[in-house]
Amino acid sequence: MTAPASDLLRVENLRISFRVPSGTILAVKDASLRVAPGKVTALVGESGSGKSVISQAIMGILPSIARAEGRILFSDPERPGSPIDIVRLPLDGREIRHLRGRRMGKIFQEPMTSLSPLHTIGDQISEVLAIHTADDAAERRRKTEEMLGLVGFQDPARAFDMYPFELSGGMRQRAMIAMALICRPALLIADEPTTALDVTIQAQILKLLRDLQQKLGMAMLLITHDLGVVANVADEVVVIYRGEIMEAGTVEAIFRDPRHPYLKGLLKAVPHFDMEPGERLKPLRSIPASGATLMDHIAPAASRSGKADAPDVLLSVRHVSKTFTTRKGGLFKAGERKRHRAVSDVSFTVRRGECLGLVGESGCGKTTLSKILMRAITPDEGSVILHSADGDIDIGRASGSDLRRLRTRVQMVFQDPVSSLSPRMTVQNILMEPLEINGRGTAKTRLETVRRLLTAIGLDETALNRYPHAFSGGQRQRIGIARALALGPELMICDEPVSALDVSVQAQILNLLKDLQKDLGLTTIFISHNLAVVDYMADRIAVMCNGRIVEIAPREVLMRSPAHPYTRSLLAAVPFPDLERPLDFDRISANGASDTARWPDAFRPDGDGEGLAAADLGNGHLVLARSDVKAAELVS
Amino acid sequence: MTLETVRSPLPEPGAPLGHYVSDAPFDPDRLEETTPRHKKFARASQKQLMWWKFRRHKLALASAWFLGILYAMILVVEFLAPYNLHTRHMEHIYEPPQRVRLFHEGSFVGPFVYGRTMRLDMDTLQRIYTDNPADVQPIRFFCSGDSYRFWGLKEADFHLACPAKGGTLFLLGTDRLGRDVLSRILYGARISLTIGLLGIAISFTLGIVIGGLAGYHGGWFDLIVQRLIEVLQSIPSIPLWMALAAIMPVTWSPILIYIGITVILGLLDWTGLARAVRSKLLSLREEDYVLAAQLMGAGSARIIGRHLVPGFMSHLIATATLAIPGMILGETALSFLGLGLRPPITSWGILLTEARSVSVIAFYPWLLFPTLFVILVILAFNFLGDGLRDAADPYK
Amino acid sequence: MLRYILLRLLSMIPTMAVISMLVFTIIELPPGDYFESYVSELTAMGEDVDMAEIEELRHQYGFDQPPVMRYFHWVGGMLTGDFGYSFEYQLPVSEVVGDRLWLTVLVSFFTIIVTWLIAFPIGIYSATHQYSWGDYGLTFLGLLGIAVPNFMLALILMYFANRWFGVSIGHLMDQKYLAEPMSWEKSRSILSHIWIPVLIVGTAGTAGMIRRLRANLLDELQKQYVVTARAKGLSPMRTLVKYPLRMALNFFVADIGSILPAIISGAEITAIVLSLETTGPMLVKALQSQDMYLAGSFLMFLAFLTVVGMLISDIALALLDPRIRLAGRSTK
Amino acid sequence: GGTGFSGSPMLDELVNAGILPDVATRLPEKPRVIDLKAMGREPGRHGGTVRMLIGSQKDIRLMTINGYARLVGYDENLELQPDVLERVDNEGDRIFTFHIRKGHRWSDGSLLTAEDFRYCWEDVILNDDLRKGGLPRELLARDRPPRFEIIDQYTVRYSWDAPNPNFLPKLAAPQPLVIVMPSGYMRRFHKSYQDPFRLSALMKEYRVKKWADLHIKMSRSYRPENPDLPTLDPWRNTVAPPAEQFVFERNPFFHRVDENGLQLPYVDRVVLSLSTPDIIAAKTGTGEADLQINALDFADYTFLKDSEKLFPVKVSLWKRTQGSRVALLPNLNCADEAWRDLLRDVRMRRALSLAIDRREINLAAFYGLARESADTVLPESPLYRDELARAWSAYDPETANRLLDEMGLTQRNSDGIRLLPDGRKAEIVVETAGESTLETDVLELVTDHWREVGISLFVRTSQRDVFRSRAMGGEIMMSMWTGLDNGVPTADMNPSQLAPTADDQLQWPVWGMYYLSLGKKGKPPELAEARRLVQLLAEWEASALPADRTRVWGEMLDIYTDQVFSIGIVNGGLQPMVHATRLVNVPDKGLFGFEPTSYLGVYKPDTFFLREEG
Ligand SMILES: Nc1ncnc2c1ncn2[C@@H]1O[C@H](COP(=O)(O)OP(=O)(O)OP(=O)(O)O)[C@@H](O)[C@H]1O
Ligand SMILES: Nc1ncnc2c1ncn2[C@@H]1O[C@H](COP(=O)(O)OP(=O)(O)OP(=O)(O)O)[C@@H](O)[C@H]1O
Ligand SMILES: [Mg+2]
Ligand SMILES: [Mg+2]
Ligand code: NI
Repeated sequence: MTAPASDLLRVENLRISFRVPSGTILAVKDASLRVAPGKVTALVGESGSGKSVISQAIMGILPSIARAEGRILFSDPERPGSPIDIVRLPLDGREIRHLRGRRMGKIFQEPMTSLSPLHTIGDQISEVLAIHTADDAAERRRKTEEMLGLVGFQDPARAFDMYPFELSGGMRQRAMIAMALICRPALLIADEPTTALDVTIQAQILKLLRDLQQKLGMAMLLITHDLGVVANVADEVVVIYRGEIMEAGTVEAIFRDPRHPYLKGLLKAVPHFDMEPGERLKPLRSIPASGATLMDHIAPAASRSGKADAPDVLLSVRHVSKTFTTRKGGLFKAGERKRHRAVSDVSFTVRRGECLGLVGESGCGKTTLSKILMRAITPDEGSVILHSADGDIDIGRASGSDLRRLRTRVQMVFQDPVSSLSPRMTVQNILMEPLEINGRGTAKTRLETVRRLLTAIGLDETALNRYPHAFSGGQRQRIGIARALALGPELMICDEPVSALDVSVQAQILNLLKDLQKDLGLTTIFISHNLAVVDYMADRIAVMCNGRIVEIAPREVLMRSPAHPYTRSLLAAVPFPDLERPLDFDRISANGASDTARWPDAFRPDGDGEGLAAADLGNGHLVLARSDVKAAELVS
Repeated sequence: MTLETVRSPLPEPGAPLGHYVSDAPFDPDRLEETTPRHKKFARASQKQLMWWKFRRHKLALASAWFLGILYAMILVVEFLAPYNLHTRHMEHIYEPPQRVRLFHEGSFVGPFVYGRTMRLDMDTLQRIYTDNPADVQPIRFFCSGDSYRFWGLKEADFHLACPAKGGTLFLLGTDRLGRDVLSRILYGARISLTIGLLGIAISFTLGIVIGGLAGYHGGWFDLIVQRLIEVLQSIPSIPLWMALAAIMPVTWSPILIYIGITVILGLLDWTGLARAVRSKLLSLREEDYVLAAQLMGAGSARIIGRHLVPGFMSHLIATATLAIPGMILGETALSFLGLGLRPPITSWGILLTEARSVSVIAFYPWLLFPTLFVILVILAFNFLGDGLRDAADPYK
Repeated sequence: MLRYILLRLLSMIPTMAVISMLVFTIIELPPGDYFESYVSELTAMGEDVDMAEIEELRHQYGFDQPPVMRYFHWVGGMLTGDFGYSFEYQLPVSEVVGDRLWLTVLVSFFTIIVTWLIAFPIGIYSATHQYSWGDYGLTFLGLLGIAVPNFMLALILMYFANRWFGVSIGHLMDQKYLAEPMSWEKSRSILSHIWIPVLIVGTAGTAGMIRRLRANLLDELQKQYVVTARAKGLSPMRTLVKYPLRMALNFFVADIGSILPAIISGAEITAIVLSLETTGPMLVKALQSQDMYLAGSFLMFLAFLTVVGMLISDIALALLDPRIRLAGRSTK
Repeated sequence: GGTGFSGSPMLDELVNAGILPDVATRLPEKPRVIDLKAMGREPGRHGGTVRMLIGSQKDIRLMTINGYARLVGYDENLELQPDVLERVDNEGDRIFTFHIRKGHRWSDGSLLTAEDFRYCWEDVILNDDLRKGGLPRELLARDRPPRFEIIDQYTVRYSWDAPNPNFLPKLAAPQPLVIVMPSGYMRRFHKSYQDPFRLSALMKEYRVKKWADLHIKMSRSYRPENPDLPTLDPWRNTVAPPAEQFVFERNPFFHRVDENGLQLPYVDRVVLSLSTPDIIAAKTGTGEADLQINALDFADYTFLKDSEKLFPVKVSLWKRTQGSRVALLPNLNCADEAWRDLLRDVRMRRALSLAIDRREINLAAFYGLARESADTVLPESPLYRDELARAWSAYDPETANRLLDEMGLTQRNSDGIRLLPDGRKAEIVVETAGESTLETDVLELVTDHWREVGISLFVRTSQRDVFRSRAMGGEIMMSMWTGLDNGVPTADMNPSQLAPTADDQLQWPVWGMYYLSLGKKGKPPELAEARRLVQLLAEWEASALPADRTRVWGEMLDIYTDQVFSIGIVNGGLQPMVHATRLVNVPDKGLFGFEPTSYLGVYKPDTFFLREEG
């Protein structure tokens, strides 16, 4: 291959600072990097290190309080020879607008808030075409649906008319991807493009990106902390730490010859499947406050004393189902409503002090299920019971003091950290709020608690008086976790709690959670796409597909000998941060692993989706299969 | 396979990327350097932060000062006004404003006005005032003039400024009974700047609480509240005023009646705001952070007050500042229908109502001065609102 | 949604019933009745009144009956399309309104259009150019409109329009066209007069709209989805109109309900001062002289429009924001 | 034509088309000739349109009042003259013989004959359905109705046994007693003449329930709402209400001519445009009215005068005829007993009157151009005497204080306000309709004046609609209203305004009601002086000699002013009158009032004419 004449994108000595009431924050310090045409440059680094800010600067969409210095040169292959310095282009002027969307696409880190809630995703995606092409409406729709199909929507025509709030986190992210790709840009800036995607879809998306890259010569600036993804797709890697470039090189150089202590630490902090039981992750830095001291501070010992005689099973879920009807465009087209079964006949139990991992394809109903457990959504049928020493609480029916007990005992970390934080409250108020609501402590002790929580998640006190929007994605996610911990709950439902965290901070947080579990018997339901993380955290793992739990088993059992075809394909799609174990993109089917048609007969539901039951394979290993098939046959 | 370390992470254009490693000192446990200023901000309470932000909006700050001074002034109107509210000057009916001068025939005298002579044009029946340059009337300061009862309690006659002995001082002219317009405006501020706000307070509280509950809870509660709003909105204000004016007890003093009407109007005026709040909350309540708060066990009051209403603050502030002129001038409409305040009470609305004729516009435009004050107050409230909005805006 | 609309339509019946009682009470509240005010008006003009005749009229219209009976009589009449009789005009209520109705609609319509045409661009400008000279200047102008009472503005405009442009004072057209059928000249005359009321009534509303729009827009402009739209290459103006503006319209749509009745009732006081041939002054006069059937029917008509307007506003709200579930309760 | 009469060119077309007869036929054999030169005016020409502004639809009655075509009417000197009638023979105010002009026609061309009088008398006035309240008071002498006789087609006679001095003045009143109707037209609405089927069809058409209502509605001549109703007035209405503009066209059969034989009125058309009362002055000032006096206030004068510079209008000042421009009326029927007793004490009323500084009020509100006076007749009246105007109307706070002290109101509180015997503060609540700033201003001044004598005054505004009933109920303590309606009476005019005779007299509504209802309602006067006034009124009604009447008037005026039943403030208030400079013959000076001048009526607007332009 001959070396290309020039770089597509060159960022030279970029400095970005924010003017905040308390002074200026220097978020990026003299960063330089490049993206070669048709190549992938990965930008990795700690949460809050300035990755997103750099990507915003490249698109010229920094917030108004930010100031960029340096040069960002973009050489459009369409017009060779005249690099454009984006820093110097007028804000929202014609030139930059011409580039945005058409020549440069951006996948935003937080897909929920990045989409307008008032417009269908089809509308928002096809708008890019409307701006940059001369296509008519029908053509735009066709192209959009095609793109939606490519990013893994099973029913693109239906998806076209859905509103963002009707989509699962992963689906929104895919809509975002579709939006960025629809005009086939020369440069794609992908800010954590696959955090909300399960590994199979992630693999599918990565494949799509690679195909485009090969076919159209699209270059990509990939921001991610999933080193597995980096290893699989990147050509060059840039490592950034606190706004400064620490190490840069080809992917080989980085993975085979990491030199900077930061990069070495990062690579060490990655959870992997072959960890010893009880082995801890090694974060870059240790957290000053251990789980025990934190919790003691949060929940006085007295309230935990009843633990001994508490029932063993904490939560039992019985035959829970939930169906959504999506609204279709107009007012009066009642006939066109579509129904979608998000959760169907799910039963399981959670034992006190264990961590139940919940994995499954994007859009399979994990979030919906967790919201049912929290009584944020009322299930159509089924019951959820929280067992505790002072009496059981039927979550569906609780009211009055039961409800209040429930609210203090069960907490949730939301999948989308931005939208779950009140935009007009400072971090201090956000973290203080649960304590205030439940009358914990005095104003002074509350503040102390808040400070400890902040330290525990790796933020310092300057964060106290800032608003959520002024944080990086990972920082926000940690704030969400801190808030959930504030009350010292018995059960914590974590919906993708570490998806936006780089491995080292992730290790920090995971260790914290583990400590809490060990020392205080905190029970968690841990939803994640990152199977390695689940493997590290969970005692048992449940696998969901199309609204059902298809397999549930203790961790080792599930990881070593998965029974269900879906579980198997999931495990097969895990990318490893190891250049020796590349993903086999060709094996990844277009329709994902949840396509029942590809499953063996024993697992396939009959025509009307019925006829399946949980088969017990022993050792607490249950798998959903046809009721007429013997358990033994399933292990094959 | 190892590559040579290069000095820069950025190779020449098109060149292959070497292996760059930063040689800056690295300590993962080192904290971000924090300036004392950062620390101060981190430790401050939210109120303090808002105040600091508010302070940066110079115009808002100025407005706040202006309003503060104005409200302080209405406490001591008796002292500030050169004349009493009812002092008449039969020889000075419809006298145009007197200009304050400093120099008389080229020599400095200090602030003074020229005396005036009046001539009645018998044909047009117009009073024509001419400055009499021989009659220099120096303004006296901290002087004794009309005697008054301070707050109806203490007898006094101390004034900030008074006319020269035997002279006059009509800085904004006089009205049809020869009363000093400036003094009347000052006294009028007392009513105009206080009672109306009472009505706003009532209607805002009701509007936010009822609209908030309806929007947040929805369902039957909303349905019923909406019907109530429909009923209340169906009755235009004019018949309502008329009916109210008719049933107010005869024995109430005019001021009491005025307060009564204001309160009742406040009690009825919340509907528009309630609908706006409700509509906004109907959409805001679907946000995840509301769910998050619910899951923490927050009650309706907290969710509405701490999470939802702040998201609507800008609108509320704008509406409130816009409601103020309505309340100050509301009585002009009442007076128009013959239902308003009556002497001896004076408010800006009354002063404007009295100026309600083409003759005033054509011949006595200084009677329109109260409008100037209304404008100033309204501008001040609006800029104050802007400042508050910005202070509450997390993006600023 | 259809079910919701049906429910709302049904709920109009009790609402209107309650409103009718309220309207009746309000009209009855001031002491005396039409005949009382009629007599006093005549005597004030120095005329003689034949009290026996008055008593007879009283009897004829049931004013000697208890109010409850009269209420049912009135409501019953309205249900059968008989809106009663205007004492003042000595005509059935349905015939009194005449030309005034469409003139009112014309004025209000113009006013609303002008208000929007001015307020929207300015509101958007003020929000996007916060604290620019333009923002300050336009805010100032707008507030001027609010700060000067309408009647004062009316007088001032009337006076100067006459002095400078020779426009005759008040009214919607030159007097000579009053009794004439519509013609080119007449419509020209109407156009040359209508701007005054439109300006006067418009100013107050415009400023309110500008300020509110600005406030709501400022809140939305910083949202992430706006950044997304910009990242697509959408021009600032189109971004603004498609995304934040639609969000910011919430308050505006919530208020649609009151526009409908406002179109008919018009700005009464301005109309009185300007002596416009609209329905507003007629309503006020009817109320003052206690011409109860006329006033009552008028108020009921306004109430009906309010109720319908609220329904329209709610439907529009649901169209505007798909997240809004009107019938639904909040998730708990 | 050969007869020497000429009609307006406006009607020429109709005459030529044969729709209208020529002017000689249209006029009575002996038209009433107005000698303009003798009046000091200028004979004019036909044509043109005069614009006037009205504040309410009801004000089309101004055309009946200003048109002032009456059977008999006052002239400018307030002397009675036959007008529609050719001659009236009056025998001792008992027997009145009316001679109709031969060939006099209604505006529809039908002849005015004795039948029209008979129809009105027998079929309307005596009809029980049509007149529920019985005969009008003015048709009764010692409670007995007259005898009506038709002498011949052109002569009718009304005769009473006792004198009825009310009869002719009432016929000449601005709102005249109706004793003649266009029978030819009205018959179709009368049960006795119309067949029931057609009648009920008409009732349906005009949406009335009873035939009597139909007849009343169609025959209303004072407010000419029925454009079809034949009239004798100079102009007839052509527009049915509701409307924004009323066009009155000349009555082709009007009975007056000028000395040159031109049929009056000169002006072809009078257009009344409806406007908000508030802007009538402004509109007048911009030349939008050709003749305007109603709805103008003295306060507008400067503005109007100023507009003379810009528009071809002329502004002059007339004099109002009210006994007092504004007066304070203590309610002697007040429900509050303590106050009632005080107000009935003449010393109280005198003291209150003496305490008012009328000079200041005159200066403030009238540039000193009005007359400070008690509420009594004006110098223009032959009954005027100086001492009447001066009675208790000087500014004399000492005497006032002395009188109040004498009454025992010697206690005062710390503010210097006197205390009533029952310990309450002496606070008088004055009710006003508050329709003009004049009233509020005057009250504000009076408040200060009265405080000097230890009485505090509070103002309450209420709709004037409720005044009468509230006063009747005794809820009003004192009210502000205008003084005597007719400030320029002659002895021949009824003095009833000085005695408790009506329920709208706010100083004694209950006593007035007693008189009005012939003792059925209300209470008889409880003050000797008030009783004496009623008695004197009866004497006047029974009198046949002018000298007697003058004496009665004099005595009544003495009692009324001496007793201060009404606290007058200033009278002879000025009234701006605006007319286009083109409009000729409008007097520069005049008396303005409803009674007795019938607004412009006695100045004969039919003789005003528009000078040719250019
Ligand atoms: N609007 C803002 N105002 C103030 N500070 C900001 C703002 N946006 C970002 N920052 C700060 O800039 C730094 C870099 O943020 P950035 O979003 O680029 O992090 P990131 O590398 O993308 O992290 P993550 O992986 O967690 O998303 C953070 O410390 C953050 O607090
Ligand atoms: N409010 C809603 N209205 C309609 N459909 C909805 C709604 N919420 C969720 N769904 C649908 O329910 C299904 C499950 O969604 P859910 O959010 O539970 O998925 P998930 O397992 O959390 O996926 P992900 O991993 O992508 O977040 C999706 O197909 C989604 O489209
Ligand atoms: Mg980021
Ligand atoms: Mg999810
Ligand atoms: Ni190597």
